[in-house]
This record gives sequence, structure tokens and C-alpha cells, in this order.
Amino acid sequence: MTPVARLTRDPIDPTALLASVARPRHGAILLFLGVVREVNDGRPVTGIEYSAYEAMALRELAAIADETLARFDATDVAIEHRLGELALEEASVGIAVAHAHRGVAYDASRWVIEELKRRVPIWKREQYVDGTREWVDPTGRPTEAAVGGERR
Amino acid sequence: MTPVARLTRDPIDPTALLASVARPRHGAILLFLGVVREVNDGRPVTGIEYSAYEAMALRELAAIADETLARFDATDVAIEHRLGELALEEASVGIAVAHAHRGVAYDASRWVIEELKRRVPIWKREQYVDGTREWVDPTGRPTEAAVGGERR
Amino acid sequence: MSVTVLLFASYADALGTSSLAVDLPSNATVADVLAELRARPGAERLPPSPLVAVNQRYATAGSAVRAGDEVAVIPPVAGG
Amino acid sequence: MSVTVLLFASYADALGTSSLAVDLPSNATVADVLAELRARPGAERLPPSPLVAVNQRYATAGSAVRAGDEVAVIPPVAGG
Repeated sequence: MTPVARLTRDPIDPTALLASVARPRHGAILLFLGVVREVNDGRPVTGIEYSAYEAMALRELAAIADETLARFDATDVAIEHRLGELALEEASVGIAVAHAHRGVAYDASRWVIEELKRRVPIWKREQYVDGTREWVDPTGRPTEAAVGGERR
Repeated sequence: MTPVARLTRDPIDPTALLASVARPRHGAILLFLGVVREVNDGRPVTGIEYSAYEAMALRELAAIADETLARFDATDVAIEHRLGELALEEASVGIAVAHAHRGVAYDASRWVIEELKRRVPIWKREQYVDGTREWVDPTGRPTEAAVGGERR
Repeated sequence: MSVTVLLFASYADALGTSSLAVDLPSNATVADVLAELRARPGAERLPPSPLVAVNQRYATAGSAVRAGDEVAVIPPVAGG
Repeated sequence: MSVTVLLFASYADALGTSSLAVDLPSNATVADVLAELRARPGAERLPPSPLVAVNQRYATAGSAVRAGDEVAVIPPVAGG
């Protein structure tokens, strides 16, 4: 049972993710897709560019997959994160988990996405309808642009 | 936005379920698949036959889908339950939900499957390696066979 | 008056049929339907208080039934 | 000794590069790397205590760095 943890520049394939965790012992499979949505914080978005510290991101994704097996009683897991330019409605991340019982599958799936968002070095730059672009800071600290504006 | 709520004798198609809830306003899509597993309560299973009170099951599935929209702030939802003879690893139920934010998607998905299991009149008869079959009673009350054994 | 009683899964096995007509006085309730059912061979395999739906909606023992109603006796559900 | 400093996303934009070599005394720490970085144009756009990884593992200001180490200064992550 080798967990899947990948970065990809190709579209995420939900069917392949589901197949990679299916086993006869499982009764529940859960697939989470994070997708590019048209509005963020009230600003109309036309697309998102994802970039990563790739070697470390892969290491962290693999670590999350391994920790999932340890924490959730050998849940099968596959994690795939996309990089590059994404259009609206394209999936940036796909997480498939499978377990004998659905409760564990839900808990494990949620844990994986929260860990991914907490520690995997991936960044996104949103493109807006007005042609501007901005790095997204989910911590709510001043953005690059705001900090730049305070330059002494 | 018409929620999907279907019974089907054909294999459940995860890609179609995902597509039916995708909208540009959503940032998260969650797909739950319940699948036939090889062991239940320690007994090796070779397949499951699902049957339903079809008219009422459809009504209850549609009600659950409508209630999902009301409870979870217009989450898109698609619910499909399979009937007939299923082999190991085949999906008996597929639930796709989508929302702007992942927390709501997880909560809504979990709510739908719990409601489905609580109130939709569908039954399953497991087939075992030894050739016997038995209706499954998730309430843990005496099974048909056990009650039959007590017949006066 | 007559109502149609539907049986499913283990209950259909128990009574050897998935549908039967039951004659009742007017002003009958779900409890009266179940009492009629109790007289049939195999009905001892039903639990004391099975789930019932009238015209595809869950009902209680006191719910009224009318001529032509569809009364379903529903085993523990096991979907998903 | 020399270490490689990697910059990403808004931090790479701030300093105008995604990679640079920094010379340090032996026994240097992550804090020393950051102090060197502060002298560069654009570094005032970094936060006071940015996340740092040494050789692809998260580190703290007191973590030791050795010759040839890869020290990454990591903006708030935004994957998913």
C-alpha cells in the first residue's frame, strides 16, 4: 500500500484518484476537489497560477499521506496538487481516501486538506477581471502589494 | 438549480455526479461513494442485492436533496442510489455536494449520507461465501433468520 | 373499505407476499391495519412495532387510513 | 562558508530573485541567514519572522546551517 502524493501540471483526473484508493476491504471512498472559483473576497477572479517549492512540497505531501495511514488506521489515500495556470472550475487539488467505514474516511479526508493548507509550500496568484494579479495570503497578513505600499 | 436524486440499476458514474454539481461559484466539491466490501461483521461477502420501495425512496431522496439546499446555504447536491445485484467494490450510493467553502461541503455530504441511511426505504441482502443470503438489519435487532428460528 | 398493504425485504419473505389487500371498517388507523396483518401466517416474524408509511410518508400507529390508501410496512432501512 | 537561499512567490518578487548565494561564518544559524538577507534591496518587504526551511524541512531562527545547505524563505502557504 503505497500512498499517492503527486504534483502535476496536467488536469487532475478524479477517476484515476478514486481507482488508486479502491480496495475490496473499503466500504467508503471520499473524493475532495478544490476548484478555482469565480469570486474570492468579493473580487471577480479569472484564473489562478499555482507555484511550489516543488521538492519540499512533494516531501510534505508524502509525509501527510504517510501520517494519514498512521493516524487513521491504514486509510488508503491519494493526494494530487496541480501547478501552473488554472482556469475557473479547474481542480487545484484532489484528495481521495478510502476506509472500511465512512466516519474514518470523512475525518481522514478533512485532516488531509487542512494539513495540506497548513504546511505544504504551495502559493497561488489570483488573476482578476481588471487584469491585475496578486499573491494570496490566507493568514490575512498584509499582502505583498500592501507591504510594498508601506515601503520606506 | 434542480438537485439530482435518482435510483438506478446501472453502475454509478462518479464523473457525471461531479459534473452535475460543478458551478463557477463553488470552491469545493466532495464525492462520497459507498461501496460493497468483502467482509461485514466478520463474514466474507460475495455481493449485495439492493431493493427499495421505489416511489417512496425517490420521494425521500428528493426531500433530502431539497433539505440540503435549505440547511446548507444552497449547496449543490446530487444523490444516486443503485438497486439490483452488486459485486464487490461496486458503488451502491454516490453523493456529490459542492459549495463555495469546503467546511460546508464536508458537513453537507456527511448529513446527506446519514439522512439517507436513516430514512430512505432501501434494503440490502448480503450474499456470503457459503452461498447463504441474509437481509441486513443495521439496527442490530434480531435478523429475519434469528426471528424465524424462534417461531412458535 | 379496502387498503393495499405493501411488504418489503424480510417482511415480504415472512408473509410470503409483497402486496395484499386488507378490508377494514371506515375510521381505521395504521394500528388496525397491523392488527389485520397479525392474523396472517408468518406475521409472528414481524417486530412488535414496525415502521409504517401511508401513501409513501412515514406514519404512526394512530394515523388514519382511507379507502385506497397504500400502507407500507417497512423493515429497518439499510441503504447506502 | 556559503549557503543557497531560495525565495518564492511574493518574496521572490520582493527581492527580485528566486535564488541567491549568501556567505556566512561557520556556526551560523537561520537568524544569521535572515540578517544577511535584510541587507538586500527589497528585503524590507519581508515580514519580521518569515517561515524558513533548511534542506526542505521547516526550521527555526536558532537552527544551525552548514556549508552547502539549501535555506528556503517561505511565504504564507496557500495550497489547496
